[in-house]
Amino acid sequence: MQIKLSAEPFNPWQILHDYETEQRQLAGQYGATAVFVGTMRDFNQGDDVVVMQLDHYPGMTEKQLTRIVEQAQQQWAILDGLLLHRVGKIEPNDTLVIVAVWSAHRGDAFDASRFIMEALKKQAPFWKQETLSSGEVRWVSSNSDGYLKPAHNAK
Amino acid sequence: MQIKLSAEPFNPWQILHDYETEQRQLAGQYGATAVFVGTMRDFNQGDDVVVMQLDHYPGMTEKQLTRIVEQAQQQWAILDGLLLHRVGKIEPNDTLVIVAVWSAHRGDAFDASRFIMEALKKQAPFWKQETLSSGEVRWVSSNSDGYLKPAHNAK
Amino acid sequence: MSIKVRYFASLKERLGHAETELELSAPLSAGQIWQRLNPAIPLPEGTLTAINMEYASLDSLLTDGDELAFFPPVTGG
Amino acid sequence: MSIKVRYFASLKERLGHAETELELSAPLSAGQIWQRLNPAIPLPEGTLTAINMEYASLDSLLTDGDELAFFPPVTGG
Repeated sequence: MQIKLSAEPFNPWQILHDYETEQRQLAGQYGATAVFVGTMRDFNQGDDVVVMQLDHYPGMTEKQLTRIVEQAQQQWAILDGLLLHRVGKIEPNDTLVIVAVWSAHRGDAFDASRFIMEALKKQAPFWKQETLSSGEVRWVSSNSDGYLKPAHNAK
Repeated sequence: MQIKLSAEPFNPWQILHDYETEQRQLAGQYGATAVFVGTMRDFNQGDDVVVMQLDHYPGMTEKQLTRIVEQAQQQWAILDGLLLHRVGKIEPNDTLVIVAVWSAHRGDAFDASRFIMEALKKQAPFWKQETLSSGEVRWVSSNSDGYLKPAHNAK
Repeated sequence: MSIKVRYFASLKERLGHAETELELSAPLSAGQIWQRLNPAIPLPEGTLTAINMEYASLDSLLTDGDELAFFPPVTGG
Repeated sequence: MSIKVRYFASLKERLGHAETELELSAPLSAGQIWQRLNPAIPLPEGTLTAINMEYASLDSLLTDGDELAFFPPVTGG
Protein backbone atom coordinates (compact mmCIF):
# COMPACT_ATOMS: atom_id res chain seq x y z
CA MET A 1 0.00 0.00 0.00
CA GLN A 2 1.58 3.29 -1.04
CA ILE A 3 0.25 6.80 -0.39
CA LYS A 4 2.40 9.67 -1.60
CA LEU A 5 2.47 13.30 -2.69
CA SER A 6 4.75 14.33 -5.52
CA ALA A 7 5.98 17.81 -6.38
CA GLU A 8 7.46 16.44 -9.61
CA PRO A 9 5.61 15.35 -12.78
CA PHE A 10 5.21 11.60 -13.27
CA ASN A 11 4.04 9.19 -15.93
CA PRO A 12 1.11 7.24 -14.49
CA TRP A 13 1.63 4.12 -16.62
CA GLN A 14 5.31 3.96 -15.72
CA ILE A 15 4.44 4.33 -12.03
CA LEU A 16 1.86 1.56 -12.26
CA HIS A 17 4.20 -0.70 -14.17
CA ASP A 18 7.01 -0.21 -11.66
CA TYR A 19 4.81 -0.56 -8.61
CA GLU A 20 3.18 -3.75 -9.83
CA THR A 21 6.55 -5.22 -10.78
CA GLU A 22 7.89 -4.54 -7.28
CA GLN A 23 4.94 -6.24 -5.58
CA ARG A 24 6.07 -9.76 -6.46
CA GLN A 25 4.00 -11.31 -3.71
CA LEU A 26 0.87 -10.13 -5.54
CA ALA A 27 1.58 -12.08 -8.73
CA GLY A 28 -1.11 -14.68 -9.33
CA GLN A 29 -3.24 -13.31 -6.47
CA TYR A 30 -5.01 -10.44 -8.16
CA GLY A 31 -7.58 -10.81 -10.89
CA ALA A 32 -8.65 -7.19 -10.97
CA THR A 33 -6.92 -3.83 -11.06
CA ALA A 34 -9.05 -0.70 -11.18
CA VAL A 35 -7.22 2.54 -11.87
CA PHE A 36 -8.27 6.14 -12.01
CA VAL A 37 -5.92 8.74 -13.45
CA GLY A 38 -6.80 12.41 -13.12
CA THR A 39 -5.15 14.73 -15.60
CA MET A 40 -4.98 18.49 -15.86
CA ARG A 41 -7.13 19.77 -18.72
CA ASP A 42 -6.23 22.93 -20.61
CA PHE A 43 -9.75 24.28 -20.08
CA ASN A 44 -12.13 24.60 -17.13
CA GLN A 45 -15.55 26.19 -16.87
CA GLY A 46 -15.23 27.52 -20.40
CA ASP A 47 -11.83 29.18 -19.97
CA ASP A 48 -8.35 28.26 -21.21
CA VAL A 49 -6.08 27.34 -18.33
CA VAL A 50 -2.33 27.71 -18.87
CA VAL A 51 -0.97 26.65 -15.50
CA MET A 52 -2.23 25.53 -12.11
CA GLN A 53 -0.93 25.73 -8.55
CA LEU A 54 -2.03 22.87 -6.32
CA ASP A 55 -1.77 23.77 -2.63
CA HIS A 56 -2.21 21.34 0.23
CA TYR A 57 -1.99 21.15 4.03
CA PRO A 58 1.19 19.19 4.73
CA GLY A 59 0.50 16.55 7.33
CA MET A 60 -3.28 16.76 7.22
CA THR A 61 -3.42 15.84 3.55
CA GLU A 62 -1.43 12.64 4.10
CA LYS A 63 -3.47 11.86 7.23
CA GLN A 64 -6.79 12.20 5.39
CA LEU A 65 -5.60 10.18 2.40
CA THR A 66 -4.41 7.40 4.70
CA ARG A 67 -7.77 7.36 6.48
CA ILE A 68 -9.66 7.16 3.17
CA VAL A 69 -7.57 4.21 1.98
CA GLU A 70 -8.04 2.46 5.33
CA GLN A 71 -11.81 2.94 5.06
CA ALA A 72 -11.70 1.35 1.61
CA GLN A 73 -9.70 -1.58 2.99
CA GLN A 74 -12.32 -2.13 5.68
CA GLN A 75 -15.18 -2.12 3.20
CA TRP A 76 -13.74 -4.15 0.33
CA ALA A 77 -11.44 -7.14 -0.12
CA ILE A 78 -8.37 -5.28 -1.36
CA LEU A 79 -4.96 -6.84 -1.92
CA ASP A 80 -3.04 -3.62 -2.52
CA GLY A 81 -3.47 0.03 -3.36
CA LEU A 82 -1.56 2.99 -4.71
CA LEU A 83 -2.47 6.65 -4.27
CA LEU A 84 -0.20 9.27 -5.74
CA HIS A 85 -1.20 12.95 -5.87
CA ARG A 86 0.63 15.85 -7.44
CA VAL A 87 1.22 19.12 -5.57
CA GLY A 88 2.81 22.41 -6.62
CA LYS A 89 3.00 23.91 -10.09
CA ILE A 90 1.16 21.86 -12.69
CA GLU A 91 0.92 22.18 -16.46
CA PRO A 92 -1.85 21.03 -18.80
CA ASN A 93 -1.75 17.27 -19.50
CA ASP A 94 0.22 16.60 -16.29
CA THR A 95 -1.15 13.81 -14.15
CA LEU A 96 -2.85 15.12 -10.99
CA VAL A 97 -3.68 11.87 -9.26
CA ILE A 98 -3.45 8.09 -9.60
CA VAL A 99 -5.69 5.79 -7.59
CA ALA A 100 -5.10 2.07 -8.18
CA VAL A 101 -6.62 -0.89 -6.37
CA TRP A 102 -5.68 -4.55 -6.77
CA SER A 103 -8.12 -7.26 -5.69
CA ALA A 104 -9.01 -10.87 -6.46
CA HIS A 105 -12.37 -9.93 -7.98
CA ARG A 106 -13.47 -6.97 -10.05
CA GLY A 107 -16.31 -5.60 -7.92
CA ASP A 108 -14.04 -4.90 -4.99
CA ALA A 109 -11.48 -3.06 -7.14
CA PHE A 110 -14.11 -1.02 -8.99
CA ASP A 111 -15.97 0.02 -5.84
CA ALA A 112 -12.88 0.77 -3.78
CA SER A 113 -11.11 2.87 -6.43
CA ARG A 114 -14.19 4.99 -6.97
CA PHE A 115 -14.80 5.36 -3.24
CA ILE A 116 -11.22 6.55 -2.75
CA MET A 117 -11.48 9.10 -5.56
CA GLU A 118 -14.82 10.51 -4.42
CA ALA A 119 -13.69 10.70 -0.79
CA LEU A 120 -10.43 12.36 -1.82
CA LYS A 121 -12.31 15.01 -3.79
CA LYS A 122 -14.53 15.75 -0.78
CA GLN A 123 -12.11 15.40 2.14
CA ALA A 124 -8.44 15.70 1.24
CA PRO A 125 -7.15 19.24 1.77
CA PHE A 126 -5.96 20.27 -1.68
CA TRP A 127 -6.77 23.56 -3.39
CA LYS A 128 -6.39 24.42 -7.06
CA GLN A 129 -5.50 27.87 -8.28
CA GLU A 130 -5.75 28.34 -12.04
CA THR A 131 -3.96 30.87 -14.23
CA LEU A 132 -6.04 31.57 -17.33
CA SER A 133 -4.79 32.56 -20.77
CA SER A 134 -6.25 36.02 -20.09
CA GLY A 135 -3.77 36.35 -17.21
CA GLU A 136 -6.50 36.06 -14.59
CA VAL A 137 -5.61 33.97 -11.55
CA ARG A 138 -8.49 32.31 -9.72
CA TRP A 139 -9.10 29.70 -7.05
CA VAL A 140 -11.30 26.80 -8.09
CA SER A 141 -14.22 27.21 -5.73
CA SER A 142 -15.53 23.65 -5.61
CA ASN A 143 -15.36 20.27 -7.30
CA SER A 144 -18.08 19.28 -9.77
CA ASP A 145 -20.16 16.14 -9.50
CA GLY A 146 -17.90 14.58 -12.13
CA TYR A 147 -20.17 14.46 -15.16
CA LEU A 148 -20.05 16.49 -18.35
CA LYS A 149 -23.81 16.39 -18.86
CA PRO A 150 -26.11 17.85 -16.20
CA ALA A 151 -28.54 15.01 -16.89
CA HIS A 152 -26.27 12.75 -14.92
CA ASN A 153 -26.66 14.86 -11.80
CA ALA A 154 -29.93 13.14 -11.09
CA LYS A 155 -28.29 9.73 -10.84
CA MET B 1 -11.23 4.07 -30.15
CA GLN B 2 -9.49 0.71 -30.36
CA ILE B 3 -11.06 -2.73 -29.91
CA LYS B 4 -8.76 -5.71 -30.37
CA LEU B 5 -8.14 -9.33 -29.54
CA SER B 6 -4.60 -10.51 -28.90
CA ALA B 7 -3.24 -14.05 -29.00
CA GLU B 8 0.04 -12.79 -27.55
CA PRO B 9 0.77 -11.67 -23.99
CA PHE B 10 0.94 -7.93 -23.43
CA ASN B 11 1.92 -5.51 -20.67
CA PRO B 12 -1.16 -3.42 -19.86
CA TRP B 13 0.75 -0.36 -18.65
CA GLN B 14 2.94 -0.33 -21.76
CA ILE B 15 -0.16 -0.61 -23.95
CA LEU B 16 -1.84 2.26 -22.13
CA HIS B 17 1.29 4.39 -22.26
CA ASP B 18 1.72 3.81 -25.99
CA TYR B 19 -1.94 4.30 -26.84
CA GLU B 20 -2.23 7.55 -24.90
CA THR B 21 1.00 8.87 -26.42
CA GLU B 22 -0.33 8.18 -29.93
CA GLN B 23 -3.59 10.04 -29.29
CA ARG B 24 -2.02 13.49 -29.41
CA GLN B 25 -5.32 15.16 -30.17
CA LEU B 26 -6.52 14.09 -26.71
CA ALA B 27 -3.82 15.97 -24.80
CA GLY B 28 -5.34 18.65 -22.61
CA GLN B 29 -8.88 17.42 -23.36
CA TYR B 30 -9.23 14.59 -20.87
CA GLY B 31 -9.31 15.04 -17.13
CA ALA B 32 -10.22 11.46 -16.31
CA THR B 33 -9.00 8.03 -17.34
CA ALA B 34 -10.66 4.99 -15.79
CA VAL B 35 -8.95 1.67 -16.43
CA PHE B 36 -9.80 -1.88 -15.58
CA VAL B 37 -7.18 -4.61 -16.01
CA GLY B 38 -8.22 -8.23 -15.61
CA THR B 39 -5.42 -10.65 -14.80
CA MET B 40 -5.29 -14.44 -14.66
CA ARG B 41 -5.07 -15.65 -11.06
CA ASP B 42 -3.26 -18.88 -10.17
CA PHE B 43 -6.31 -20.08 -8.24
CA ASN B 44 -10.05 -20.24 -8.87
CA GLN B 45 -12.88 -21.68 -6.78
CA GLY B 46 -10.34 -23.06 -4.32
CA ASP B 47 -8.14 -24.86 -6.87
CA ASP B 48 -4.68 -24.11 -8.22
CA VAL B 49 -4.83 -23.25 -11.91
CA VAL B 50 -1.67 -23.77 -13.97
CA VAL B 51 -2.83 -22.72 -17.42
CA MET B 52 -5.96 -21.51 -19.16
CA GLN B 53 -7.34 -21.69 -22.68
CA LEU B 54 -9.52 -18.76 -23.68
CA ASP B 55 -11.79 -19.62 -26.61
CA HIS B 56 -13.90 -17.14 -28.53
CA TYR B 57 -16.23 -16.89 -31.53
CA PRO B 58 -14.22 -15.05 -34.18
CA GLY B 59 -16.34 -12.34 -35.74
CA MET B 60 -19.11 -12.41 -33.16
CA THR B 61 -16.76 -11.53 -30.30
CA GLU B 62 -15.51 -8.40 -32.08
CA LYS B 63 -19.08 -7.51 -33.12
CA GLN B 64 -20.37 -7.72 -29.54
CA LEU B 65 -17.42 -5.81 -28.11
CA THR B 66 -17.94 -3.04 -30.66
CA ARG B 67 -21.63 -2.84 -29.80
CA ILE B 68 -20.87 -2.61 -26.07
CA VAL B 69 -18.40 0.23 -26.59
CA GLU B 70 -20.89 2.04 -28.83
CA GLN B 71 -23.56 1.73 -26.16
CA ALA B 72 -21.15 3.26 -23.64
CA GLN B 73 -20.45 6.12 -26.05
CA GLN B 74 -24.16 6.80 -26.35
CA GLN B 75 -24.68 6.88 -22.59
CA TRP B 76 -21.62 8.79 -21.42
CA ALA B 77 -19.48 11.69 -22.64
CA ILE B 78 -16.43 9.68 -23.71
CA LEU B 79 -13.42 11.10 -25.55
CA ASP B 80 -11.71 7.80 -26.32
CA GLY B 81 -11.64 4.14 -25.34
CA LEU B 82 -9.42 1.09 -25.54
CA LEU B 83 -10.55 -2.51 -25.21
CA LEU B 84 -7.98 -5.26 -25.56
CA HIS B 85 -8.78 -8.89 -24.74
CA ARG B 86 -6.49 -11.90 -24.72
CA VAL B 87 -7.42 -15.15 -26.45
CA GLY B 88 -5.67 -18.52 -26.66
CA LYS B 89 -3.31 -20.10 -24.16
CA ILE B 90 -2.88 -17.99 -21.02
CA GLU B 91 -0.61 -18.35 -18.02
CA PRO B 92 -1.08 -17.12 -14.46
CA ASN B 93 -0.41 -13.40 -14.06
CA ASP B 94 -1.01 -12.77 -17.78
CA THR B 95 -3.33 -9.86 -18.53
CA LEU B 96 -6.73 -11.05 -19.77
CA VAL B 97 -8.38 -7.75 -20.58
CA ILE B 98 -7.84 -3.99 -20.53
CA VAL B 99 -10.74 -1.57 -20.61
CA ALA B 100 -9.78 2.09 -20.61
CA VAL B 101 -11.99 5.14 -21.02
CA TRP B 102 -10.87 8.75 -21.39
CA SER B 103 -13.30 11.58 -20.64
CA ALA B 104 -13.32 15.21 -19.54
CA HIS B 105 -14.90 14.39 -16.16
CA ARG B 106 -14.46 11.45 -13.82
CA GLY B 107 -18.05 10.24 -13.53
CA ASP B 108 -18.32 9.48 -17.23
CA ALA B 109 -15.04 7.52 -17.27
CA PHE B 110 -15.88 5.55 -14.11
CA ASP B 111 -19.39 4.63 -15.25
CA ALA B 112 -18.44 3.80 -18.82
CA SER B 113 -15.47 1.58 -17.95
CA ARG B 114 -17.51 -0.41 -15.48
CA PHE B 115 -20.44 -0.70 -17.89
CA ILE B 116 -18.12 -2.03 -20.60
CA MET B 117 -16.57 -4.63 -18.27
CA GLU B 118 -19.88 -5.87 -16.90
CA ALA B 119 -21.43 -6.05 -20.37
CA LEU B 120 -18.36 -7.85 -21.72
CA LYS B 121 -18.59 -10.46 -18.95
CA LYS B 122 -22.26 -11.07 -19.75
CA GLN B 123 -22.36 -10.77 -23.53
CA ALA B 124 -19.02 -11.22 -25.27
CA PRO B 125 -18.54 -14.81 -26.46
CA PHE B 126 -15.40 -15.93 -24.62
CA TRP B 127 -15.03 -19.22 -22.76
CA LYS B 128 -12.36 -20.15 -20.23
CA GLN B 129 -11.02 -23.65 -19.83
CA GLU B 130 -8.76 -24.17 -16.83
CA THR B 131 -6.08 -26.80 -16.33
CA LEU B 132 -5.64 -27.46 -12.61
CA SER B 133 -2.46 -28.55 -10.83
CA SER B 134 -4.17 -31.93 -10.34
CA GLY B 135 -4.21 -32.33 -14.11
CA GLU B 136 -7.98 -31.89 -14.29
CA VAL B 137 -9.21 -29.77 -17.20
CA ARG B 138 -12.52 -27.96 -16.71
CA TRP B 139 -14.62 -25.30 -18.36
CA VAL B 140 -15.47 -22.34 -16.17
CA SER B 141 -19.25 -22.60 -16.03
CA SER B 142 -20.16 -18.99 -15.31
CA ASN B 143 -18.79 -15.65 -14.20
CA SER B 144 -19.16 -14.59 -10.59
CA ASP B 145 -20.79 -11.36 -9.48
CA GLY B 146 -17.31 -9.94 -9.02
CA TYR B 147 -17.00 -9.76 -5.24
CA LEU B 148 -14.91 -11.86 -2.89
CA LYS B 149 -17.40 -11.59 -0.03
CA PRO B 150 -20.96 -12.82 -0.53
CA ALA B 151 -22.17 -9.88 1.58
CA HIS B 152 -21.63 -7.64 -1.40
CA ASN B 153 -24.11 -9.62 -3.49
CA ALA B 154 -26.92 -7.70 -1.88
CA LYS B 155 -25.66 -4.35 -3.12
CA MET C 1 -31.89 -23.76 -48.02
CA SER C 2 -28.47 -24.06 -46.46
CA ILE C 3 -27.69 -23.31 -42.79
CA LYS C 4 -24.33 -23.45 -41.06
CA VAL C 5 -24.53 -24.58 -37.44
CA ARG C 6 -21.66 -23.97 -35.02
CA TYR C 7 -20.95 -25.11 -31.47
CA PHE C 8 -18.46 -23.62 -29.02
CA ALA C 9 -16.58 -24.48 -25.85
CA SER C 10 -18.05 -27.27 -23.69
CA LEU C 11 -20.89 -27.80 -26.17
CA LYS C 12 -18.43 -28.40 -28.98
CA GLU C 13 -16.56 -30.90 -26.82
CA ARG C 14 -19.71 -32.68 -25.75
CA LEU C 15 -21.03 -33.02 -29.29
CA GLY C 16 -17.61 -33.93 -30.63
CA HIS C 17 -17.67 -31.47 -33.53
CA ALA C 18 -17.51 -27.72 -34.09
CA GLU C 19 -19.85 -27.24 -37.03
CA THR C 20 -22.36 -28.80 -39.40
CA GLU C 21 -23.92 -27.76 -42.68
CA LEU C 22 -27.65 -28.36 -42.83
CA GLU C 23 -29.95 -28.42 -45.88
CA LEU C 24 -33.56 -27.50 -45.14
CA SER C 25 -36.58 -27.68 -47.43
CA ALA C 26 -38.73 -25.52 -45.12
CA PRO C 27 -37.82 -22.85 -42.55
CA LEU C 28 -37.13 -24.13 -39.05
CA SER C 29 -36.50 -22.28 -35.82
CA ALA C 30 -33.17 -22.41 -33.98
CA GLY C 31 -34.70 -24.75 -31.38
CA GLN C 32 -36.10 -27.06 -34.07
CA ILE C 33 -32.71 -27.22 -35.75
CA TRP C 34 -31.07 -28.26 -32.48
CA GLN C 35 -33.63 -31.06 -32.12
CA ARG C 36 -33.15 -32.22 -35.67
CA LEU C 37 -29.35 -32.30 -35.34
CA ASN C 38 -29.16 -33.64 -31.78
CA PRO C 39 -32.35 -35.65 -31.26
CA ALA C 40 -30.94 -37.58 -28.29
CA ILE C 41 -29.59 -34.52 -26.44
CA PRO C 42 -31.89 -31.96 -24.82
CA LEU C 43 -30.54 -28.44 -25.27
CA PRO C 44 -28.52 -27.83 -22.05
CA GLU C 45 -30.05 -25.27 -19.76
CA GLY C 46 -28.44 -21.84 -20.11
CA THR C 47 -27.32 -22.47 -23.70
CA LEU C 48 -27.10 -19.25 -25.71
CA THR C 49 -28.13 -18.96 -29.34
CA ALA C 50 -26.82 -16.60 -32.00
CA ILE C 51 -27.88 -16.09 -35.59
CA ASN C 52 -25.35 -14.36 -37.83
CA MET C 53 -23.36 -13.41 -34.73
CA GLU C 54 -26.27 -11.69 -33.00
CA TYR C 55 -28.00 -13.14 -29.97
CA ALA C 56 -31.33 -14.70 -30.95
CA SER C 57 -34.14 -16.64 -29.32
CA LEU C 58 -34.81 -20.32 -29.95
CA ASP C 59 -38.01 -19.30 -31.75
CA SER C 60 -36.14 -17.33 -34.41
CA LEU C 61 -36.58 -18.77 -37.90
CA LEU C 62 -33.48 -19.40 -39.97
CA THR C 63 -33.17 -18.36 -43.59
CA ASP C 64 -30.86 -19.45 -46.38
CA GLY C 65 -27.20 -18.75 -45.72
CA ASP C 66 -27.66 -18.06 -42.01
CA GLU C 67 -25.05 -19.02 -39.47
CA LEU C 68 -26.57 -20.45 -36.32
CA ALA C 69 -24.47 -20.92 -33.17
CA PHE C 70 -25.08 -22.62 -29.84
CA PHE C 71 -22.80 -22.02 -26.87
CA PRO C 72 -22.67 -22.15 -23.09
CA PRO C 73 -22.77 -19.05 -20.85
CA VAL C 74 -19.85 -16.78 -21.66
CA THR C 75 -16.93 -16.46 -19.24
CA GLY C 76 -14.58 -13.79 -20.61
CA GLY C 77 -12.93 -10.87 -18.94
CA MET D 1 -2.60 28.42 26.70
CA SER D 2 -1.04 28.59 23.26
CA ILE D 3 -2.88 27.86 19.99
CA LYS D 4 -1.52 27.89 16.47
CA VAL D 5 -4.01 29.09 13.85
CA ARG D 6 -3.46 28.40 10.16
CA TYR D 7 -5.22 29.58 7.00
CA PHE D 8 -5.03 28.02 3.54
CA ALA D 9 -5.66 28.84 -0.10
CA SER D 10 -8.08 31.72 -0.82
CA LEU D 11 -8.55 32.34 2.91
CA LYS D 12 -4.82 32.76 3.39
CA GLU D 13 -4.74 35.24 0.50
CA ARG D 14 -7.73 37.17 1.76
CA LEU D 15 -6.37 37.50 5.29
CA GLY D 16 -2.87 38.24 4.03
CA HIS D 17 -1.11 35.74 6.28
CA ALA D 18 -0.79 31.98 6.66
CA GLU D 19 -0.64 31.56 10.43
CA THR D 20 -0.89 33.16 13.84
CA GLU D 21 0.06 32.15 17.37
CA LEU D 22 -2.63 32.90 19.91
CA GLU D 23 -2.34 33.03 23.73
CA LEU D 24 -5.57 32.29 25.58
CA SER D 25 -6.32 32.56 29.27
CA ALA D 26 -9.56 30.50 28.98
CA PRO D 27 -10.67 27.84 26.48
CA LEU D 28 -12.42 29.15 23.38
CA SER D 29 -14.17 27.33 20.55
CA ALA D 30 -12.87 27.36 16.97
CA GLY D 31 -15.63 29.79 16.00
CA GLN D 32 -14.80 32.12 18.89
CA ILE D 33 -11.15 32.11 17.92
CA TRP D 34 -12.04 33.13 14.35
CA GLN D 35 -14.07 36.05 15.73
CA ARG D 36 -11.32 37.14 18.09
CA LEU D 37 -8.68 37.04 15.31
CA ASN D 38 -10.83 38.43 12.51
CA PRO D 39 -13.46 40.60 14.18
CA ALA D 40 -14.28 42.52 10.98
CA ILE D 41 -14.61 39.40 8.75
CA PRO D 42 -17.53 37.00 9.10
CA LEU D 43 -16.37 33.39 8.58
CA PRO D 44 -17.00 32.78 4.86
CA GLU D 45 -19.76 30.29 4.16
CA GLY D 46 -18.45 26.79 3.43
CA THR D 47 -15.24 27.33 5.39
CA LEU D 48 -13.90 24.07 6.81
CA THR D 49 -12.29 23.76 10.22
CA ALA D 50 -9.64 21.30 11.39
CA ILE D 51 -8.09 20.78 14.81
CA ASN D 52 -4.80 18.92 14.85
CA MET D 53 -5.37 17.93 11.22
CA GLU D 54 -8.78 16.36 11.85
CA TYR D 55 -12.03 17.93 10.69
CA ALA D 56 -13.80 19.59 13.60
CA SER D 57 -16.90 21.69 14.21
CA LEU D 58 -16.84 25.41 15.07
CA ASP D 59 -18.09 24.48 18.54
CA SER D 60 -15.02 22.40 19.35
CA LEU D 61 -12.98 23.81 22.24
CA LEU D 62 -9.28 24.25 21.74
CA THR D 63 -6.70 23.15 24.30
CA ASP D 64 -3.09 24.11 24.85
CA GLY D 65 -0.79 23.25 21.98
CA ASP D 66 -3.61 22.64 19.47
CA GLU D 67 -3.28 23.53 15.81
CA LEU D 68 -6.46 25.07 14.42
CA ALA D 69 -6.92 25.48 10.66
CA PHE D 70 -9.51 27.27 8.53
CA PHE D 71 -9.76 26.63 4.81
CA PRO D 72 -12.17 26.82 1.85
CA PRO D 73 -13.86 23.75 0.28
CA VAL D 74 -11.21 21.35 -1.01
CA THR D 75 -10.63 20.94 -4.75
CA GLY D 76 -8.09 18.17 -5.23
CA GLY D 77 -8.06 15.17 -7.53
